[in-house]
Amino acid sequence: MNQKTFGLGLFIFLIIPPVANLMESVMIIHMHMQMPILVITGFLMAPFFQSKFPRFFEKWNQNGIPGILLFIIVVGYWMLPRTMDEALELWAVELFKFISLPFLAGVPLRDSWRKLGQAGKNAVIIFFSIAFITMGWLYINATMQLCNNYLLIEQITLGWGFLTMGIAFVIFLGYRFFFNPSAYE
Amino acid sequence: MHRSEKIWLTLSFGMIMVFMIFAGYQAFALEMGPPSHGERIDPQKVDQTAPFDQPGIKQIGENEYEVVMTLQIFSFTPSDIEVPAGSTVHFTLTSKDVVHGFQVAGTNINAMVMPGYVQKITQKFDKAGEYLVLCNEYCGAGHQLMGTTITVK
Amino acid sequence: MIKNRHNTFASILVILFGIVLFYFGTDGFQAFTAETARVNQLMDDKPRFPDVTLEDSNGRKYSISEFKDKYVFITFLYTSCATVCPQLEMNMSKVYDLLPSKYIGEDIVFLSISFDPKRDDPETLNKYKDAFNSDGETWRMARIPNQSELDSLLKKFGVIVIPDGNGNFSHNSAFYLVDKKGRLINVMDYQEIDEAAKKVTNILVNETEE
Amino acid sequence: METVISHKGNSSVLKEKANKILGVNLQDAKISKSYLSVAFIALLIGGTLGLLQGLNRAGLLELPSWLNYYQVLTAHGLLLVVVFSATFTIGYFYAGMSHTLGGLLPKVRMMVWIGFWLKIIGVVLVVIPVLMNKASVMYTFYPPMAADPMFYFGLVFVVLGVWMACFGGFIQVANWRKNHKGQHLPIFSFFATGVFVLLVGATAFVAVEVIFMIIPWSLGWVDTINVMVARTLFWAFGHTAVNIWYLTAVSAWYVIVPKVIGGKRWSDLLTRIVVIALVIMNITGGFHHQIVDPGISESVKYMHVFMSLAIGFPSLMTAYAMFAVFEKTARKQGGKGLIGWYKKMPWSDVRFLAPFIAMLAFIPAGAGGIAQTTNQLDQVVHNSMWIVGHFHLTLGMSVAMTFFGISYWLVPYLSKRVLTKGMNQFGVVTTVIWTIGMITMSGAMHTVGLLGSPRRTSYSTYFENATALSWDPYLIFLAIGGTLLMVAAIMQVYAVFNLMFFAPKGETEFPIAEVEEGEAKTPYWTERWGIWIVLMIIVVAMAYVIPLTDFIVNAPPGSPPFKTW
Repeated sequence: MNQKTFGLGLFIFLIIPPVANLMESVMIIHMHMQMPILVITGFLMAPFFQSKFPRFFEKWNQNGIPGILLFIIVVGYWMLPRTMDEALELWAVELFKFISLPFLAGVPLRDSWRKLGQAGKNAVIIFFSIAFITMGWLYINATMQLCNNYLLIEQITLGWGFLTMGIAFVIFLGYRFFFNPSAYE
Repeated sequence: MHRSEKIWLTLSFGMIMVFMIFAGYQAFALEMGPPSHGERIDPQKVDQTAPFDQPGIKQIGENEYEVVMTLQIFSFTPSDIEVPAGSTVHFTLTSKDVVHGFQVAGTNINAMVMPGYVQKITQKFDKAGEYLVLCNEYCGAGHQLMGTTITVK
Repeated sequence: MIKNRHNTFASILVILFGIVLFYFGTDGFQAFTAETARVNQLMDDKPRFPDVTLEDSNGRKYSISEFKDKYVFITFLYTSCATVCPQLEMNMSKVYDLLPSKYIGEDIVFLSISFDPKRDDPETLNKYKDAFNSDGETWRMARIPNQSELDSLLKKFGVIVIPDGNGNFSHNSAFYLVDKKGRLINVMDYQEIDEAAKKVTNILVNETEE
Repeated sequence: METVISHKGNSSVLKEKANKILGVNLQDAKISKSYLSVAFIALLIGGTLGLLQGLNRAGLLELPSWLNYYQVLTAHGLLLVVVFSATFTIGYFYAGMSHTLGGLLPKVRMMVWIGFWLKIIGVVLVVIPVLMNKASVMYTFYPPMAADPMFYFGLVFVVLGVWMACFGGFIQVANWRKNHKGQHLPIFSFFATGVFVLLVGATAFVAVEVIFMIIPWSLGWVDTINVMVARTLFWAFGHTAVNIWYLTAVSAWYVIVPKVIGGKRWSDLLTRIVVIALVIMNITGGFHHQIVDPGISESVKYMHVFMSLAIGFPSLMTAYAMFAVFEKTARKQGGKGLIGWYKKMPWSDVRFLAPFIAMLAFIPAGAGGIAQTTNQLDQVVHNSMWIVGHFHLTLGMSVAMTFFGISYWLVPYLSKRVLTKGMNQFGVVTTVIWTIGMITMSGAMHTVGLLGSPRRTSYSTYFENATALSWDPYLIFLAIGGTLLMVAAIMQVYAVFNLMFFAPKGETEFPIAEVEEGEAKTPYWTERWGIWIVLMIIVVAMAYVIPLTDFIVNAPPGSPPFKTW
């Protein structure tokens, strides 16, 4: 099984309504499992597009910056509390979620990641560490219910999820900082 | 990768997915999910908290009973329950001290009863007979004596 | 050089896309949560209070026309709630006290509506109202016994109530103001007591001066 | 600084040479021998206690009040699940690291010795209160049952000891990689790294539970404890621990067994992927022990069913790999057909026979495991004797028998002795007795569990209840199986110490299989442990943040300590 078909299979599996509904019924699973897996499906399907339209990626995403910007924007958009709610209520937003995360975030991420230098990669990880820790802090301390479709406790859970992910990123950055891979490779 | 290996991996993956689908279908469509009640209670004030201030069996409908039960070392309150055959029994359980288990041999009743949590489980008793109720989580020196019966007439 | 230009162009395009996306996604950088969007939407729509039967703490049954020619200041609650509802009602009583007393009962009526009709029977509501010094006349507490009627009201007013399975509900809270014609004209933050009182007073003053 | 490094470099070169000539570094061998000795002494004591239980459970023996069933059970569990497995694992992997990485660094040697003594102190501290009947809380020690604080301090020392060994391993591996830039870690040490990473990850949970929750509470500094948080933290550790012992056994299946049968290893890349997958996905599997717990929503439980079943995938891959290796090796030696390989296997060689039966046992054991992970099936067997049968099949067969098989070459290798024909014969007999004993006992346990007999309960007829009395015929087999196991355990321990001190002198090989010739080079990304560890943390965080936040934010009033025995 090659990764392109695997990505496509996973993508189809995720949009099956019972699967989608189950994953969306818990806030943290919606944001921290369904959405990242959607990005991963795009990531896996990317070689298909890269080989189909090599000129396009070469021309418009030569240094990787447009691609990574698109990734950040799309992922950032789905981190808004409102978009989560609307994905549940409006089918058009739900559809946009299933299209944008794999194809506008996953595909450009794969194309850009290799083109970015070490500094660029670190900058992206630092950006998401900060964003996740801030979001975590926000969700844990918000006494107001930010999403109408989820309980307050789920919001706090999501906050801790963000915080732990942010910490994992920081650990990774620390590992990169303290352990120079070139000493081993 | 060898072809036979691909087949094997696909089969393995398929088998796991079939398990997932069955488990999910049973849990969500047939509502056969495991006991997961979420209510909390002060474990030191069980006797003063409704409904556990009055443990016992109560008829709540035709062929439907509610059993409010506390578990403590090394007994069940109430014990020696009797219900007519064909009745559905809703158990509402909590522990007054350590962790206990609630199991009825020969049925699918099997639930952890934790201090601080109210556990609920429902079972329909079709066949007459004497069912053995026992604690299946080690709870102390008299754990092996923590048992009672449900008599279905 | 040319390739670089493509890159820059693509980056700008992507950023523009981002701006457009966020602009439409948040109603022009106004509403980052669905709750804000909902409130904005309600104030634009001004939905009418549907024709439902209320049953208050005295067991009286009536529809919204009971309050004809009066403003109605509404909150939604359930009495078994241990977290937000007591706070909400406490704040409501503060608004009640802050309004000039001459309007109370004449031009405006306070109404707390329970969305847990199974447990909140008139007797329970009667007990609950005493805790907030509600008199049962100018500030009434009522339930809507018919579930489908209740749902239609909640839907119209955008009140989202999710049962958590253990006898509690998760719900959004706000002050709602319905005008003399039974239309929702304002949704206010229930934590800003002074602001809400000022707003309501202004409306009442303008109305009576006309 | 410069001189120190060059000095080290020289000494390691010297050591490598010495290794080639002498076969084993004597100082390192002493470490492994000490660990293995402790492991097999624990097996002997733990096994004896197990026999006592089997006899009691069958209604044949009434235990005296000064050594009651629950005391015996607590000690049996701790000695076998924690002491035997952990010390064997560390001794085995340190022997292999010393062999494949060119001898241990002096610093590492010191760390692992400190770890050894910390562990011994810990075990003594744990055993004393158990013997005094002050800690009959089982190895799961669920609060609010509270043991004597000494018991918990002992556990802390055990964990510290394990950490010393793990970090020693990391230092050793990092040092090797610095001196061998761009090379892949030898596969044996790759397994060791995975096991040590998991050991640190798993024990971190139990350390938090014991240090921050239970000790302050058992000392009376705080009045109450959050029982569900403690329970959840325990299982994050408990289940991972048994999977670590399983991964240790798997390492022998992948690396050692092919060499013993005269074959080559399975694909290096896929082997490493199996290790990585098991490291990343393992800790989250522990949650299925809480399927019938209150306070956790059904959708969260369902998500965890998935996370637990996911571990089945690398295990199924392992099953394929093993039989592929057998078939390939046999074909080279002239075996024909899909199952013709069985004619070519060295059945009379205990170094093959024991791990092979262990692998076979893992087929029903793994299937049972998949069943128990699934919501509704678990509800049928949860906390019944079925579970005890299951982990005697996994730990008692798959893991323990692999360890036994290892001991027949590892112990002579370490003590510069040889495995004689007679001793090999003895080992085969031991293996057969152990197998029959385990099948008898575990089979009876599975059956009687399905009928409703609970685990962790001394002999009881529940006031002459007919259902309970109907279990008795099956429980007799516990006594029969237990007796056979006791015989095999005594034979096994005798074999280990005989090989360590009395067998004829000579050289024994450390059997590490080579990769297939012409196999594609393994890509370097398999060596990026930093990424795997971060992924592991993310997966663990994802899995545990939901229930833990709920248990803590919506916590009921806590429970005071109870002593109910």
